[in-house]
Amino acid sequence: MRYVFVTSAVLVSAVIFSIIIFVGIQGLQTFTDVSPLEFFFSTDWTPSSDRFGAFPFLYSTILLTLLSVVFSLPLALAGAIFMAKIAPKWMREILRPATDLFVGIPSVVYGLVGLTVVVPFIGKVVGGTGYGILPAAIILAIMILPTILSISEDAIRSLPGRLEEASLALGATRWQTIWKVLIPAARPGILTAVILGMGRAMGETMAVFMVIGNSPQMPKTLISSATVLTTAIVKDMGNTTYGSTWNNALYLMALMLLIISLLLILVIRIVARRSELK
Amino acid sequence: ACGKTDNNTSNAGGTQTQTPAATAPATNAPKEAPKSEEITGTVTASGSTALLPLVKAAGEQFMAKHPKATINVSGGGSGTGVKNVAEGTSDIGNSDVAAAAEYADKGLKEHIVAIAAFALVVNNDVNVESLTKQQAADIYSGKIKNWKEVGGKDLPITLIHRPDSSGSRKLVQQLVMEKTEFSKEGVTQESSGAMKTAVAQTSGAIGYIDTPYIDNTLKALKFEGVAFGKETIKNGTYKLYGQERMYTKGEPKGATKAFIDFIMADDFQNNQVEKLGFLPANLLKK
Amino acid sequence: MSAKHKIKVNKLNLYYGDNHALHDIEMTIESNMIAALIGPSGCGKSTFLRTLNRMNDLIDNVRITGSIMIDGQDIYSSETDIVSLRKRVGMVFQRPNPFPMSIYDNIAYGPRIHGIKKKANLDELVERSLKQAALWDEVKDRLNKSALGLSGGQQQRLCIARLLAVEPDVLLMDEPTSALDPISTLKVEELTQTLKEKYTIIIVTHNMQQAARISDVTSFFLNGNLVETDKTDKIFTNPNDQRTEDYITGRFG
Amino acid sequence: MSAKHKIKVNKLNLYYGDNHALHDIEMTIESNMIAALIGPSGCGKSTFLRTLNRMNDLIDNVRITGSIMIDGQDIYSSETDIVSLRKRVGMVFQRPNPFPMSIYDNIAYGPRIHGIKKKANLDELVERSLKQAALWDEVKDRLNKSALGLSGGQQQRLCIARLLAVEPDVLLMDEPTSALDPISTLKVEELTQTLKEKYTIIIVTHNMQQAARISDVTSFFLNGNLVETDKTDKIFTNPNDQRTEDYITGRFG
Amino acid sequence: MNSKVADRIATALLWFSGILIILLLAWFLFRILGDGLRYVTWDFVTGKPEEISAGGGVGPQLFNSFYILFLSLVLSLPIGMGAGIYLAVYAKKTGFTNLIRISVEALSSVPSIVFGLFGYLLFASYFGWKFSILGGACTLALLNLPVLVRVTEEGIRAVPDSYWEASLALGSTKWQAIRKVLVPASLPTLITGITLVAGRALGESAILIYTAGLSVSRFFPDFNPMKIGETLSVHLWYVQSEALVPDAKQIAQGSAALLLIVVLVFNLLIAIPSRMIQKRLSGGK
Ligand SMILES: Nc1ncnc2c1ncn2[C@@H]1O[C@H](COP(=O)(O)OP(=O)(O)OP(=O)(O)O)[C@@H](O)[C@H]1O
Ligand SMILES: Nc1ncnc2c1ncn2[C@@H]1O[C@H](COP(=O)(O)OP(=O)(O)OP(=O)(O)O)[C@@H](O)[C@H]1O
Ligand SMILES: [Mg+2]
Ligand SMILES: [Mg+2]
Ligand SMILES: O=P([O-])([O-])[O-]
Repeated sequence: MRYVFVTSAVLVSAVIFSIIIFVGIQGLQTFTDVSPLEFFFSTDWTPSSDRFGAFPFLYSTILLTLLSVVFSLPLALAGAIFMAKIAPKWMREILRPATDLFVGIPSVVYGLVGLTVVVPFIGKVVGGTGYGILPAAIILAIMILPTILSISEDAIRSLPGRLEEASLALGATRWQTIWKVLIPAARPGILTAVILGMGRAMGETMAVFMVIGNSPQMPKTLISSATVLTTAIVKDMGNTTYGSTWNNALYLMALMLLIISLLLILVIRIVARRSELK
Repeated sequence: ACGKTDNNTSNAGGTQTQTPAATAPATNAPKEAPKSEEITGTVTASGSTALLPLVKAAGEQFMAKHPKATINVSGGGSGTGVKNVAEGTSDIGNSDVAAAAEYADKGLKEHIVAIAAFALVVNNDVNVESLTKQQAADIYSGKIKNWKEVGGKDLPITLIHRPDSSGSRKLVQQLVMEKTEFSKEGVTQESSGAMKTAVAQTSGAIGYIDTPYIDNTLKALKFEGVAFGKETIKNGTYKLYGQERMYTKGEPKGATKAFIDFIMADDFQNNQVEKLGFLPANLLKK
Repeated sequence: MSAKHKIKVNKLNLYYGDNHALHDIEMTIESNMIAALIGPSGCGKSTFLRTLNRMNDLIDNVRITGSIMIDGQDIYSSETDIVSLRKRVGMVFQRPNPFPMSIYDNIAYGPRIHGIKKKANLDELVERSLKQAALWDEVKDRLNKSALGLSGGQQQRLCIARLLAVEPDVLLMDEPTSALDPISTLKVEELTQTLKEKYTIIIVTHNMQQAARISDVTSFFLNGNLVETDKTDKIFTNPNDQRTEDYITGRFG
Repeated sequence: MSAKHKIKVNKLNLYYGDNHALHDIEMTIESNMIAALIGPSGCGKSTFLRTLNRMNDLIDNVRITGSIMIDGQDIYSSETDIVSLRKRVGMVFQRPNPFPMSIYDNIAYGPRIHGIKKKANLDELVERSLKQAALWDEVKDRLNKSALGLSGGQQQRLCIARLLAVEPDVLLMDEPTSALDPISTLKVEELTQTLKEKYTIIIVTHNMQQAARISDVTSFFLNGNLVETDKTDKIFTNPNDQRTEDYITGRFG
Repeated sequence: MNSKVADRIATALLWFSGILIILLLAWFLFRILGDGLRYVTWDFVTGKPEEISAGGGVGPQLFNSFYILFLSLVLSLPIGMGAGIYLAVYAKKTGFTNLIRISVEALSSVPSIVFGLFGYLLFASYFGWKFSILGGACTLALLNLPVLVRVTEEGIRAVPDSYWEASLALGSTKWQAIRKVLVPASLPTLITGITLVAGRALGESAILIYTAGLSVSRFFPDFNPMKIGETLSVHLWYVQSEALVPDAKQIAQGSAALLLIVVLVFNLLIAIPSRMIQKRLSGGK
């Protein structure tokens, strides 16, 4: 029986390695035609004229990811504290399944709401088409809110009750206890939540595709049409031939996504290890 | 280069025929006495969204005639169609333009099935009626940014694009832009349908779609002072049209062949194509 | 009259939902004394202790009747400010619970939340509290290291020092040595002896030897009832109640 | 000769990685006896007990030298079938650990995994085991209720019944009453007295009164060494070794 | 008394955040259901899609969603649970298990679009399956694997060691202990994990566009796994972006509402038995 289990485990490992190798080999072939300098630093993406500057996508990806976390974090953290320490039981019993449900909503549904509600709204209020990084960040912020919230809540809730008791017994108010003792103590967990949220925001494709405008340019404002790595891939993967430079460049973008995700995982591991040591 | 080995060629139509016959629940198809030339099998066609209305309609009619055949039609853009057929993931690739040079050695067979006119379209709030080729090129290259520069009211221009995979975009490149490049400003829409919706909804927007899509939610511009129509195309005064192609990998076989034959047949060409807003394939030859 | 007693408990009843955990407790405790609470597991010692600084308020469904006067003031009256009550009546727990911060920050935590910001004042307070808790010499070179790196006994004394830094006048201790080794236990016990000069201490312990060694008065609890309170000598040599005698001589529990 | 002993331990050494936890243990245990293992915390009682049914095999980095013969057969020889060894040498743990299933299924678990499928046989076995464990009357009306709904003492007897259902001949008990209240403890102690007629029982206990009450022979462990083994009466009145005497009279531990 | 004011303000703000989150979620539900629910008729749910005219349904897409979900679970559950059990029970702390653990974490962080590319090349192209239900299910199975491994491992680890020891001490083999005690006791966690995975599978689109395709079989229901198999989520995206049928927007909104209902029902359907099991396991306490 044991061997069945080992085999399963090995299989799981094999999957990730074949993905990395596969996407890696395919992606790195880009460099036979495009210099790394151009790919990573040029802002001109005109593949039909053999110009493959992917910098705008990388830039927009990072901008979008950070922006969604910035939008999401304050509310998610406040919600987590609320649920873990303040909400009465009945309210917790509404919030918990509600956030779980929101994790389960398909991303295209978020995208549709973005497209039919957020984009027109921004178009009306700010002018322009309404497409861009801003609506994408708003939608992503809502998408990752439940992720950050529930992991942070777990982190706060799983703190030993004696920390809270110790603080209250010294005459601290509830808020002082939360702010000065609980949040610092739960920091590794909260950080993990944020990183997972970032990972989700960065990897999201269809919802972003529907609202970001899809122009291969450096976004001048938050409401000018832009492209991130994932949407750049979806936009062109379907129509470029396997083995062409253009196609390889898309694999290289996938490789970049993969590497950033793996780095995020690494950060989580380091955070976890550091908090273990303490 | 693992994808496009020879098993794909055999996939085109022929070998497919047994699978559905073996597993598709026969109860759903009307029970008929098996005819000798009964057509079975699945044909997948993808690509040009400009041609999509025609292929979808043809598919429905074909399936009505052949209850055991399945025609699966989806869009994606002309580039997607050519790629899918070359890599064997579709039986037919639809395209508004000739397949790119890189597909030259892939054994693709071209079938011209219709002529499609397209037009520059604008939002209804744009009070410009006609553009010259130069004006259109300047707008799409980002040189002209406001409608007042071409005789309209003071209204910023919003460019709506199609992605690089689009045949319509290639046609605009060839027929309007020539050597100039598209501006990167503006919004890119996946398909002709989405382009239509976006132009109709965005103030000051300009786009390009095939004429079957045009209705009163947006406005088609004259090109060089000429409005589109069967006659203006035939007599060569309206320049914006493309030859719609269906590609197969090698000679079509089985259901795929039957489907293309169905579209090319006089019956469909003469009675359906124009009804669907396209022009017959042999229009220019006549 | 009543103002003479440091703590005076009147007909105190406590219910956890339907569970009647304390029955009509009556007790008085004087200043500068160590009172020990003993009794078998589950008899309500911790529950009673926690009523004295209203830590039970944190638990849902707790109902309390009766009154507890500390310095002549009813701590369960609606005017009582719980936060300042807890500042006056500090608590040490069974398992040492330092915050995951530096030693210095642990001690400075209380003063800081009560508004002391000046570095010099804090430094002085930290040093004094650690000295009072007999921990200064062991940690003075590592004040900025994490408190979690201390041994169990050191952690417990750190918690006591942290408490002393907010200058309470009553100390509640719930089995403060039960998680400690014998040597650490001894140190904490010695500490209580010096602290009682300034504080009123109430200590829950499972260890009857400990109660006998360190306390002035002892109260014996059984099933949520206070069976008797008396001078510790008396309780351990000649208790009034048969049940106390049975418990002390190990006949049950 | 050696076959006459139920269990014979020869020069047994056990290492947890670098930690030498058992030193040259030599011991013989006869059938139908209760052997008690006593000693201060960390001296290796549990470790020794768990070598007898090879539960230590589950722990990484454990190394064992020497031999243990049960019924004349070396349980650490490569031919030994661990699964059937554990069936013969059953174990009761410090904290009752019923499975999260019905009472019936808990008892039937062992017989089922050993291949008894027939309902009638199982019914009979469940009833007999529960009766042997003096639990039948308390649970006969709720056999299909979850075992987790039982009180701690009932759970512990359930675990004993579960063990009896696989018909072992040696019972290992690791502080089986330390999580129980006095009344449950008494019931389990009584149970051991009836069980010893059929089984060989080895029991680890912290409670010297308990060892004195129930065991026939007692072994005293200290720091991984077996200090002495003798008749229980002898150990508690007149031990050979000074360290045993010191421990029993409470001078350390 | 400063700190008390701060406490009060903070409490108020936190309450406000809690309520804001509920409102946000409620608004979202309201938007989706409010816009879409009126299109969700019986005909819409069971009807076949129309290619050109209005009034098409999403029956085959709904069917495909569940069919692909089912197949992907059939493929990923045994492997995922096997690996999870290995990590929880057998794995000692070695370089090998560490590697597997890292692999699982890495796999769970892979953006779904990357799975899509991989699945396209492997299944659609290299195996020559074209766009097919099976190809979609296989790729989804890869996506699900790490989640299943993790919940299995966590679930089994959460089972007290004492059950494991008790079973072995009764002379069970390891496999018997796993099958009869560990897995049943970790069932609630496993079920939660499966809900999570199912939600992801039902909602996934980027992966399926490349592997399962953008149209459906003309027969309904069609159990042939080699057929092209657009799912409801993909349909929602495709129909609104292709916008060929005149009622594309309504179909998209109706599909969104339907998807939401499916997710809701799925959560409920699974939550109830899982709670019942939980109750049974804990002896009603
Ligand atoms: N939070 C709570 N909710 C409900 N019942 C509780 C709670 N805390 C304690 N109890 C119950 O109140 C009774 C008294 O408990 P308490 O903890 O005061 O006992 P104790 O004397 O301190 O015991 P120990 O010596 O084991 O610490 C017990 O029956 C216990 O089960
Ligand atoms: N799994 C383990 N890994 C490493 N060392 C262990 C392990 N289990 C026990 N030890 C060590 O072996 C020694 C003996 O432990 P053991 O549990 O046998 O003591 P014990 O006599 O049963 O103590 P107690 O009365 O506290 O149960 C101790 O030093 C302990 O730290
Ligand atoms: Mg207590
Ligand atoms: Mg032990
Ligand atoms: O017809 P297209 O979709 O290729 O523009």
